[in-house]
Amino acid sequence: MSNYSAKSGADNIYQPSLARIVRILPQIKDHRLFELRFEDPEMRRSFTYNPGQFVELSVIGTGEAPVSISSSPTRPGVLELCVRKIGRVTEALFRLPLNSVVGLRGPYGNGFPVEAMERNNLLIVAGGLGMAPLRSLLWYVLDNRSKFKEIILMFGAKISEEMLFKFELLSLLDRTDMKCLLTVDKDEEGTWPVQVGVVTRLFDFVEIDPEITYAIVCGPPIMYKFVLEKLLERNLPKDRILMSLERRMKCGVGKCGHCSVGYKYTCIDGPIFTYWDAINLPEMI
Amino acid sequence: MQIVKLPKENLDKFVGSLSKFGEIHAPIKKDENTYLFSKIEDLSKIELNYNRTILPPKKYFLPPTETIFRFSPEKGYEPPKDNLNRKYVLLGVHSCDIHGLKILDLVFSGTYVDNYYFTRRKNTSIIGVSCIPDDMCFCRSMETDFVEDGFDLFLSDMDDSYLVRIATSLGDDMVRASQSLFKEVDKEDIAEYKRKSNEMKNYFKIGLELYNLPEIMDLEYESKIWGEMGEKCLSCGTCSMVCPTCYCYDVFDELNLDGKTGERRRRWDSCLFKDHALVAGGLNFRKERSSRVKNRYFHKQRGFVAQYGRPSCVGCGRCIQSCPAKVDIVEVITKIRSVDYE
Amino acid sequence: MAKPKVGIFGITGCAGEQIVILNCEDQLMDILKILDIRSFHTALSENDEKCDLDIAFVEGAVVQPEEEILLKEIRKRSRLLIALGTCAVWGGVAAMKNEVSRERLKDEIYGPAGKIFESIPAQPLCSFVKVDFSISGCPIEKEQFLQAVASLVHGDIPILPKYAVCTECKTNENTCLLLEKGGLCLGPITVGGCDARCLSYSIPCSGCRGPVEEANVASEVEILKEKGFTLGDVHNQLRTFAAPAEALQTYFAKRGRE
Amino acid sequence: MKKSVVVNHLCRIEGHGGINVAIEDGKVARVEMDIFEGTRFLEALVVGRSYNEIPPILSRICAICSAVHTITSLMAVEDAFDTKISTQTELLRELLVQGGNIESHALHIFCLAVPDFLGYSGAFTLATDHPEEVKIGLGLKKLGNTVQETIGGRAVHPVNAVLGGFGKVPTKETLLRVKEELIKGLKDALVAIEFIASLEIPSFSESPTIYAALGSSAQEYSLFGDKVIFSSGDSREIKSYKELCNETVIPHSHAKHSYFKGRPFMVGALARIMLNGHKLKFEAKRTKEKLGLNSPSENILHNNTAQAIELVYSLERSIQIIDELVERGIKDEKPVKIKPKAGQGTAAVEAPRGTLYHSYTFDKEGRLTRADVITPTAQNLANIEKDFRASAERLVDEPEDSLQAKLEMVARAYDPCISCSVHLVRLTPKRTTLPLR
Ligand SMILES: Cc1cc2nc3c(=O)[nH]c(=O)nc-3n(C[C@H](O)[C@H](O)[C@H](O)COP(=O)(O)OP(=O)(O)OC[C@H]3O[C@@H](n4cnc5c(N)ncnc54)[C@H](O)[C@@H]3O)c2cc1C
Ligand code: SF4
Ligand code: SF4
Ligand code: SF4
Repeated sequence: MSNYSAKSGADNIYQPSLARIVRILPQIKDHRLFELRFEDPEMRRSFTYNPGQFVELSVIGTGEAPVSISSSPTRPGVLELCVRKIGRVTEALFRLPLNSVVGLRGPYGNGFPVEAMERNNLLIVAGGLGMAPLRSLLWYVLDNRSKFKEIILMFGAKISEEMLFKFELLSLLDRTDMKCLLTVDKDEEGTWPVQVGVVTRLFDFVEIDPEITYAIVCGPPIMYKFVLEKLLERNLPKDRILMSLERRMKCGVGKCGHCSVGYKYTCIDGPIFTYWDAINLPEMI
Repeated sequence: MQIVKLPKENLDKFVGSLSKFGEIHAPIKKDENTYLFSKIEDLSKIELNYNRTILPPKKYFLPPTETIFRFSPEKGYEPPKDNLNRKYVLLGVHSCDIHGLKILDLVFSGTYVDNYYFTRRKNTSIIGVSCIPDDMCFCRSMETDFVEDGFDLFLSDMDDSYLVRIATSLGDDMVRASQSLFKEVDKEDIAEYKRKSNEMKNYFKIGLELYNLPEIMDLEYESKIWGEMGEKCLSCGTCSMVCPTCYCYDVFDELNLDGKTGERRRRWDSCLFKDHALVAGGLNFRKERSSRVKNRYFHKQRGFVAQYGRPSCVGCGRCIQSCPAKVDIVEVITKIRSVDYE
Repeated sequence: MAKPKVGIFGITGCAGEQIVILNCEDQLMDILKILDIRSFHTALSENDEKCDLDIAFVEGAVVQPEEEILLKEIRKRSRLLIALGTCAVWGGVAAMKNEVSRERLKDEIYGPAGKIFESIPAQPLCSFVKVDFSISGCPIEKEQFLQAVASLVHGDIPILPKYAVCTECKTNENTCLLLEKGGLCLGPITVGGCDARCLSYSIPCSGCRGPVEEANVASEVEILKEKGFTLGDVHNQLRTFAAPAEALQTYFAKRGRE
Repeated sequence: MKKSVVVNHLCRIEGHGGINVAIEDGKVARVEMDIFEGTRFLEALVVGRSYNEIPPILSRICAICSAVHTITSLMAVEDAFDTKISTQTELLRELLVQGGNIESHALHIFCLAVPDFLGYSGAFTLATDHPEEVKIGLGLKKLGNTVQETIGGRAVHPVNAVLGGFGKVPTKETLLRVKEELIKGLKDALVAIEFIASLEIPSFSESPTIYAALGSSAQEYSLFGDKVIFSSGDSREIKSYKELCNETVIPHSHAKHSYFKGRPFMVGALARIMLNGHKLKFEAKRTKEKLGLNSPSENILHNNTAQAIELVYSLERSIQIIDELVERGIKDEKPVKIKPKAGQGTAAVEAPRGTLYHSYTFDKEGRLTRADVITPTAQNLANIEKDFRASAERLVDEPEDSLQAKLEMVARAYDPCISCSVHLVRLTPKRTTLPLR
């Protein structure tokens, strides 16, 4: 049909660009932070993203997987991905030596509504690998500190050895322009300097003004249940609770159907959804 | 819209003339009751009086499996250069299937345009043909028994001739290239066309009511029907393969024997498959077969409506005909709508 | 990267998988370039029986106590153990009547001479050892084997389709033998990957690749009964290639209780 | 002085077998051929099954000759029910069997036996020094598979050959394409024959032998026949196969052996060439002359030579069959309907390794009450031991490893297919570990 215009090869939405792994920082067990740099200088300049967006990462020969961007767009030049080794693609990624080349496409997803969030208090609640997308947001808001009111981070890990970005986050404890609450479920050796207990206990230490607060939640499915309870208790409007959700994804661009939930696609309508969206989408959480 | 008349005795000549516009594909008879779209080498094989083809025309635009990239560690990912640009003429497409393509167009366009799909779409001209519904068609209730656009020409069967609607400039070129084969439409033709058109509704044996359906589906989210269908469904994927509007696909990398280079391929997938919503670490968002059957119907009759303003079912009856377990979309929806069914 | 050390072993079966490997005539030389084949008794005289292996491909079912020991030895020396073929993955044809005593069968075929050897009901490899990956089929499909080899060499566990034969049958646009011709077709519950081979010859699927994950056996049986097949015939067909499979065992157990 | 040769696992044959020869004081004290193949009881397991289920299950006896198992099984069922099949089906079936013969012989000659004659450990190592020959060998093997795939729908365990005919009859175009390949293959084969002709065939294994094969009054060499003929001049009906292969359990050999009139006999390519070779024509005939098998041979190592001749024959015959099919006009026939009844059916076909018998008894619903499958390897076993003994006696003075290599050559020359020997089983009771395969 002549009335359709097709995109040229360069606009191929599935085309990964090559990027080099320039640094590998082991985090906790089975988690590593990969620092990537596009091979094409033009891509390096033009690749911009919002906190909360993700990329499709290809390990050549193995396959593709969606991964959140963990670095902040306020710190251009590097792209950091924090990956957990859990299946084929991630295992293959962990086998790659430094300086290997991988494929990247994106950024995809809606990302956090950072503009709408300006002039508000932010309550960031993370559990486990949920910190990966939230780290991007965290550094974004800290680098744009003046645009936001109070900033609270709550992050929980099972034990100290399992806390992602531990040293980076511990260094935030000294900051006076934010409240950083880090907790571990268990501290058998008694060496953990701050809070002990599940994340939800951290709510005891904070005041929340529901009128001007955005809560941002990301963590394992079980965490949502309890954190949401707390947030609703504090009267937070359902459409100001933001969550980053995970689904199976193949294309990342709303075609392959895998991440569809009800009438939304996690990849293009999400992965950031409000709690209100979630209640209206069966099976969402 | 311009409408001309093609006497049936001129059909073969006309179709023959279309090869200038691309490789001709049309329905042929495969077996007693089965048809498929196939490349036509012998015009006499074309079967324009058919109920439905096993696979819908989507196979031409989103093939069951295709290579989207070739890769190597050195060069990265390169799209294959071959035959996306071949020209096709797809003859004999039913109204419902044209609607099916229009639905796929919605999905494959948007912010991200799938150029594999749209390049093929651009290179294929569509010639529709009218049909008589059989006992599994319910296109009327899905509002797809008539089609306004999405084709170049549309042939309406008038027994001795076809009335040919010309919808695009390309369609016009096709007609003009064999002008002498066509005649003007006269008064009698108009009367006959109206008569046939009025008769149409009498042919439908089944149908479903769309009014308020999304809300009813929401209300019946927990209906026991899903469990019942889950017991019957085999997760064989047949319904998704044959559906003109199902578009889920899987992507996988296939390596060559050097263990380095290979191809990234995609292939039709189905939300009825167990691992459709499985994520790494073993969490499955639709573990039960019942939740997967439910998902299929919800996505078509509820989710798609919210997203694009119409259901993604065109009433072609393919899934009804080919589901081995007789999971029947009309029956399911009818039960859901029924006041007595609880 | 060093070539992976590989062993290709046969337990009891028809040697079909090994023949399929040898039937990769066009690829054999390439396979040798990427695999260090240390053991392949059907094709090589010099076999290393002791070395550690990266990958062991094992064909055939276990039907004798000694084979269990042999299998465990292979497992011990191999990093990955891949079950090749329906016998290895599901038990195969030899397992179709595991409920019948082996003593009786021995007697029927060998008479008194049979007394001297032991025989156990045919079992798939996974009844005895951990199996890292399975490639089913009676025999396996060449393409799947080659795909798997390429993935393994790359360091990945292979991925093969898990969907049913129907899926491929439909994408190939075959006339449905079950619905249109009333054939006893196990396509809806048999795992695909053969590109619906039999169906493209108008032969109903006999289930030679074993059941799909979560096979809905009960529904399939209902469908076939409605088509006029006797329960006995349907059950026989179900038992032919993969009787020990969990989905079938569960079905038969439930049926037995009814 | 004691010497013994124990080959735990005989390599480069299908299935699992071993040799056990003991030499004491310069005399051969013991000769055994062990079979370790686990037994699958397929004949017993199919009892009670409906007639149409039998062929696909029993083709699983053996992968390498699955085509001929399938065809023989179909013929036996059809024999029981007096089903008449069309000439087209007969021709297509024969083509399938010829394809199997091409594949099997090419595999055996180039991958399994030739390495022996030249002292290589297998085709993989042979390929480094003789890449051309191996390439031709693999090409021919592939061609055999192409024929089997085209007709049978699959190279191993064909799916398309069914009772009464074929699921889908191949089109003329497909057959003509295969014919092109066959013509090319024949050319290649004739080149490879030069290579085979250059091999020196040792004579240590010569020993008086009775040969058996299917025969008929037809003027053409064939893998089919209506009776069994022997080099002793005897002949028997196929139906009385039991009496030809009266299997005896012999204590020392740990397996059932076949004897005819109390003497072991040999089946296979060599037997066929010896008995029917005079009927060969064209290139096959010339090949026979070239390879020196015109006069009677009692050397089993000539079986490889005979296979080479048959390879040429099967290629030529396949081309002929395709011509005949095309000439007759290919009809899109549906399989003939089967009407089951009570009775017995028996069929025999020449498999690559020799005569294969399937015999079934059915009740009136067409359910199987008894199945009997006699494979060529089962028939050859007694003869293998006979040849071992003869060879070992000549080779008593050889060092153990060369003795072992030579005995292995004898065993391999038979191309024994142990996985298909449903009647062969290792009967050593106490072994706890099996030799590796
Ligand atoms: C929006 C989004 C952001 C994510 N961010 C991160 C992150 O920052 N760090 C991280 O470690 N993980 C992240 N994940 C999860 C990550 O995508 C999966 O762990 C990964 O796909 C596993 O791939 P695999 O091949 O190693 O696992 P396998 O289990 O072998 O997966 C096989 C294939 O299934 C699909 N698949 C499996 N699991 C998932 C899944 N959870 N989500 C989507 N597709 C899946 C993929 O296509 C994958 O290639 C994210 C997922 C989503 C959807
Ligand atoms: S066709 Fe029927 S049985 Fe198969 S997946 Fe669809 S609903 Fe289930
Ligand atoms: S859901 Fe069924 S009836 Fe509707 S378009 Fe798809 S195949 Fe046709
Ligand atoms: S013929 Fe068999 S495999 Fe094919 S669609 Fe029908 S039921 Fe499925």
